[in-house]
Amino acid sequence: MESHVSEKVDLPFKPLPPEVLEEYSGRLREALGLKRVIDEEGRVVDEGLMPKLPPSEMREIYEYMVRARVIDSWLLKLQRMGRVALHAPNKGQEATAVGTAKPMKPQDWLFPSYRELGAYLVRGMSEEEILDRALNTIDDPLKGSDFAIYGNRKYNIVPAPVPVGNQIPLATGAAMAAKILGHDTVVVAMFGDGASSRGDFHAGLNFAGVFKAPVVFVLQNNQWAISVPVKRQTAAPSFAIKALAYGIPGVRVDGNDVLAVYSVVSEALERARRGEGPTLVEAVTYRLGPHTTADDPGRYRSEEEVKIAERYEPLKRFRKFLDSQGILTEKEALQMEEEWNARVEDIVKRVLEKPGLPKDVFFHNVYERRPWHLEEEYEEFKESLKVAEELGLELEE
Amino acid sequence: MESHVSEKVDLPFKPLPPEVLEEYSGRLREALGLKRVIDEEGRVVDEGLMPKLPPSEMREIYEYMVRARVIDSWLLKLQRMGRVALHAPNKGQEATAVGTAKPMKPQDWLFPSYRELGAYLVRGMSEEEILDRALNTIDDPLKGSDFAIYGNRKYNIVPAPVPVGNQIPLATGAAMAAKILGHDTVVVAMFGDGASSRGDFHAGLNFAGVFKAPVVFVLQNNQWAISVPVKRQTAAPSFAIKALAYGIPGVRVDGNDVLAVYSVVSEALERARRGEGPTLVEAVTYRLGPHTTADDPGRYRSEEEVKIAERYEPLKRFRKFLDSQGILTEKEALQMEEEWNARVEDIVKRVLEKPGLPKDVFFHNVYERRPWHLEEEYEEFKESLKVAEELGLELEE
Amino acid sequence: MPRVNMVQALNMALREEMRRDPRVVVLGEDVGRRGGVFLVTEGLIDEFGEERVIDTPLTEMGIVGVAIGMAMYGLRPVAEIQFIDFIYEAFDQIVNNAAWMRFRSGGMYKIPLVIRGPCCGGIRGGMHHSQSNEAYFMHTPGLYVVMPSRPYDAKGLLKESIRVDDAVIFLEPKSVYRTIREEVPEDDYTVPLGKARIVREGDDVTLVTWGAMVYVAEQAAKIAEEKHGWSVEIIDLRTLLPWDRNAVISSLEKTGRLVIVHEARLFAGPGAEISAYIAENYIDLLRGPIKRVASYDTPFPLVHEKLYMPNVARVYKALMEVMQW
Amino acid sequence: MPRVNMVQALNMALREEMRRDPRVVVLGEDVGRRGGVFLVTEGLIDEFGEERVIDTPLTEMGIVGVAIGMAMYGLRPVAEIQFIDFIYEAFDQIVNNAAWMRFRSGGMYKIPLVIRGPCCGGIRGGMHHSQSNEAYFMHTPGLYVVMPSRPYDAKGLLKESIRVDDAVIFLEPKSVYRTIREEVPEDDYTVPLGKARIVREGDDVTLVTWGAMVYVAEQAAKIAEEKHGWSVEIIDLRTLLPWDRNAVISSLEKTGRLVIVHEARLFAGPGAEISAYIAENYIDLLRGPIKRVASYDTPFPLVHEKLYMPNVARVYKALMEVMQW
Ligand SMILES: Cc1ncc(C[n+]2csc(CCOP(=O)(O)OP(=O)(O)O)c2C)c(N)n1
Ligand SMILES: Cc1ncc(C[n+]2csc(CCOP(=O)(O)OP(=O)(O)O)c2C)c(N)n1
Ligand SMILES: [Mg+2]
Ligand SMILES: [Mg+2]
Repeated sequence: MESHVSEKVDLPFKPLPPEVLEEYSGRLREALGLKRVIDEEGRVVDEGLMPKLPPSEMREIYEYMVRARVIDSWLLKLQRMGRVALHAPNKGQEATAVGTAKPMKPQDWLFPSYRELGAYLVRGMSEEEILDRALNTIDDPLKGSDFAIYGNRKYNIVPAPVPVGNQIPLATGAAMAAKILGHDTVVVAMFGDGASSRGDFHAGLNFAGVFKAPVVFVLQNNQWAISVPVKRQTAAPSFAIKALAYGIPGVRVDGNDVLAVYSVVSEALERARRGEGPTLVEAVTYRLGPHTTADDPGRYRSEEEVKIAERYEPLKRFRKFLDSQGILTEKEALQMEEEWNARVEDIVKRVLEKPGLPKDVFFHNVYERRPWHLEEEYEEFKESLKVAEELGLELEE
Repeated sequence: MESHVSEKVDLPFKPLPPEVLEEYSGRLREALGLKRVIDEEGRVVDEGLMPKLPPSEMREIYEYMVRARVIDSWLLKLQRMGRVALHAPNKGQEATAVGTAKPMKPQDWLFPSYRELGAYLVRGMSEEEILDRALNTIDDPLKGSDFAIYGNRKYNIVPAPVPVGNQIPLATGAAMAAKILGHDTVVVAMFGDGASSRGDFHAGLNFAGVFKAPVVFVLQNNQWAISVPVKRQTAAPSFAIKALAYGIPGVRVDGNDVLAVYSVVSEALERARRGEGPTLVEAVTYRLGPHTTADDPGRYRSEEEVKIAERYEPLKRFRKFLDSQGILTEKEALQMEEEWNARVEDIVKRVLEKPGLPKDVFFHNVYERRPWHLEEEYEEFKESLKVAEELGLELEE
Repeated sequence: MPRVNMVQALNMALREEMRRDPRVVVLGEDVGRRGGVFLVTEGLIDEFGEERVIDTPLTEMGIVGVAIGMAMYGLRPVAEIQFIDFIYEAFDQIVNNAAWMRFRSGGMYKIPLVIRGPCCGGIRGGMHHSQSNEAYFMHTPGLYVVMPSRPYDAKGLLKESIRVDDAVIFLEPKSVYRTIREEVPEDDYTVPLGKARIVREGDDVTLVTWGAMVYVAEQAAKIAEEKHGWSVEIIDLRTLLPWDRNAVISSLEKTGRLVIVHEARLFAGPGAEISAYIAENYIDLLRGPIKRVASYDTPFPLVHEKLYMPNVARVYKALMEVMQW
Repeated sequence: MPRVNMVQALNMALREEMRRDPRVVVLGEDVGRRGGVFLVTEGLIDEFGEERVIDTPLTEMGIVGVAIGMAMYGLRPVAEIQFIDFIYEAFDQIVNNAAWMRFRSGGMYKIPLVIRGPCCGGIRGGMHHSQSNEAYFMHTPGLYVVMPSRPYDAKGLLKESIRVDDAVIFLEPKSVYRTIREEVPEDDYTVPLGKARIVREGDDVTLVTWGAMVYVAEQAAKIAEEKHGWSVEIIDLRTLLPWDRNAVISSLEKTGRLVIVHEARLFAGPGAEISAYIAENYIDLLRGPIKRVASYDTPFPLVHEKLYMPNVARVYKALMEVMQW
């Protein structure tokens, strides 16, 4: 039997050795600092953290952010037209979504939340697929299951749970599985500041620490959980500091600085890939839009606040940087946005024409094989459609 | 509308101010250190932390520890005799239980776990009541509900939940209520290292931090959660460090040093009473006995380990101190233990004679008023007893 | 008497109870400044302040756990679950502490707690904004389970729920929140738990239902009446645990036929208990077998929800079937 | 063929499946060195190592959540809940992820997961070491719910549960763990989910039950036979979701009388579905009303548990009642 006497019994009745204090002092600084590559004017403030990317990739990153912004605004429009059940806008958080997904490898897995359009695009999901999903066309890959979520096994994107945060232990479990199977896979979980309060966050991060799972947790601190401000979510001075509770590093990064997010997440991915375990990344950002299309932020936050936050808006900021570096002029950037807008408009038109999902779609994908009682219910269902027809009842509005 | 623009929107895009780093560096040191008043030989190592108690109270504290030890061993015996369903021995953890409960005021509330005999005694519960409970006599205050738990409203001791840790948010809620009602009440929650992994720990400490609830969390790190050692419970270097995740102080104390526990808990109680909010106390201790009477620790830990741990055994250690201070000689201490043993033996005899709980006891205390279906079941129950009698069936063994 | 919708009626109930009893507090996600996502708690924070209208961190386990502690200590908390679909994180707290603390403590501690939140479908809410999960709570002794179908009952039942000394799961069919308006007294009245309401008298079939299904039942009954002249008695149970056996039996004495309609799923659902209980104990009253109409045993789908839940065609079909006897 | 008890049979099942399929892993509290508190996983860590026999931190939400992630990624985890009474912290994970991930993802992800643990009373376990909570899971589509009553079935059902591509709640009546011994093949066999077992044939009454109640039923049947000459057919359902309707119907075709016995509580309990379903759809087969015998609708008490659970007297009484018809 492995005895853990010397490290475990003797030790606890002493203060922890000075190396531990030192290591954790370093971690504390990372958890309370703020990593940035460029400031809000797009000026480089930390050369050391600058990701080594060719101009073409910088441009590409910007393009993903634009595409995220464009499809976001189309989803908003379609929701107002009554065609989309609900949309959770990601305006203002594009840098975190794109900066997180960009350094991931194709075999890596993403467990997103419901506000990550930029990340889906980076991993290969097209605007058409997003629209098929949002409009629940015949091609909806999730077959009309729930709103505001996106995912596809093809891209290793697991559709988000609407219950906030319960994907977090799943991400840890997937990472543990990858490790057990010896795969070169890192798992990324994305979620909000509100999610940090859930039991799932606690379990997911704790297991990840104990089992050194190859997983990166990206907490998007967008300052609000619907109407609840971060100070009501936690009394801790940052979210990154929560990492210390799980024996893992926590890094606080400017989530509106796509280059900083890219850098910090890259490093965390590499650590995980090297077998050094998980990291919690707190990306400090701001939700510029409403929580969802069902929300009315005027009830709980001032326009003044939003105006201040707009100073840190990630697209403009990155655009200034790209312009100053001669990678992309403001004019080219504008043109790029217009082009994508036009392209997406076409796609929207096309997708709006598609038929919807069949009436019996929800009888599928409950089990691998339907048990008899569900089979019976399916028969009753089909008869009830006939009754409705006989009665001339319009069952759906 | 209260705008939190300046502190909330402007700030997050900057590193946290240096005062925060400084404050948290101090907290980190407390969370990774180890507070002690006496060493394992009973020698004073930190005069500053020595509680200012008259010799009579020191003696009294020792007496509580002895009583805890004595009733613990009787419960073990009674379990082996088949009279007690299950017992979770507290041998080795008496200093934490007594040191925690002693500085509490009568109006304070205790939410214990299932291993806190010393704390019950300090708060006024008698050996007789403990035995009534354990033997489920007619006087069992908890009416035969569950095993291994003790509590009584009289002493503001809430009976523990057998599901580990789910009392923690209750403690926070009671503390919040006391604060709302303006009462001078502090709430204490006691639980183990294993409990720290539960969602309830996370929720309870987080709410306490956010609402500055007057609550003290005493985590008894006894190195094991049944067979799971602390290194499998968390990758963090201590449990006290978890406090930082909730913006509250965390203090690591030698849980086998009753004076240190007393001091640290006193201070935490005072902080809470002054309105300064919660504290997490990690009391480093060791479970010398089996997890419960149903456990077989030989399967997962070595005798060698237990032997080493015995060096830190809290009664002997405190006895040495008391002897060295001329408060209580070793001989007097021994005599005290014998006296209590004899006293408890008498009580045991008496309690063993008492009748058990009535057969229908479980039909009570489900609701304030039984709903009709339960009333119907109650009638059926009474009839079934008659049927059993007619059949000559002995339903209980 | 003002004509109000259910949201307003619930708001009245909370406000009145908070005025009447300083121990009543409200807590949950977004219940403060936001007034709840459906505005049930609108304005309460202005009248009662942050100490009694408490915006919480995002954890149902925490909300319910903390509320239980408050209730033990002496407050009478009303905990909002933003959508009842999110209650499962709190399941351990509900079962082991809210429902069973009285028992565990030998009757020393009671838990006067209301856990309330919007339930049920009909607003295109998808898997997690549509559920009717009352069956899980009905199987948990120590709880009351309540679901009003109209503003008057909502106010009276919520006030009563706040006053009883046991934990109440209070489910509000959100599709009714703003669609039904009726006169609701501004005075202090309560509706007792465990008492059904006869929505519509009839002699041929008894239709037992609750929540938003009351309205579907009414439509189906109207068609049945128009088409066949059958008169359907509709009973709105209002409380599921305990349910009003007497109301159902009295009705069956007239009709001898029973249809149970609920939005919860069929299998091991709430109707199973009612159906089993009646058939086991009152078979003599029945001319033929009971019929349940329920949502199908699949997760709640975003698309085609009106086909998934009991609809007029399905209820009508069930009425046809029992009228064969 | 070795004569083994249920703990050994379960251990055989795990060992065989882990040998057969490297994707099978075991995780939970104390499943490693300790071998589980009932020794169901004894010795597995020696054969398969710490990577496949994983002692976890103390959180059921974590154990189940992590196991779901593992299952999605490609493992076939068996998660142990130390006592099934502690499963409620994981309820959100079970409902929203284990049961509904397949649906949520349009069929793209499956969850081949077994959540197993000791259930039920009879060992003086009190409120939290005694529960039979299958009803909560039966009302949750996407799950299978299984409860063996004897070693042979335990092994075969567990092996089958590990192989199916949906999540299975596998409940082990702990009072049977060491009391029943029988011959269990060392070969690879499985028992299909959804198929009942005829424990004892009979013509007068059908008694449907499962888990440890099979033995109480057998005793009561014996008394009924001795005293009155009635022959009782006992059906052990073995799987509760889905339950074996055909076995029950075939039996009722002979007997026309049905008693359902379960350890779970009565109200909205597992028997309600079976009783309601049969009375609603097969009334013609019944000579008289169905009778359910169940634990009472209170928390599980430490004292007098044998009076609280269905016992021989109560089952016998029920048989007497249905034989009146
Ligand atoms: C378990 C659960 N409780 C409540 C909700 C309702 N709800 C949806 S989003 C949300 C706030 C989430 O905040 P955060 O985690 O910060 O993410 P954000 O929306 O800001 O991106 C709430 C309370 C939910 N979806 N799930
Ligand atoms: C929720 C829950 N899961 C599992 C158990 C079984 N169990 C009882 S005690 C225990 C270990 C508790 O460890 P810890 O919190 O360190 O307290 P200790 O027993 O060491 O005092 C476990 C796993 C339980 N009681 N509750
Ligand atoms: Mg947020
Ligand atoms: Mg411990």
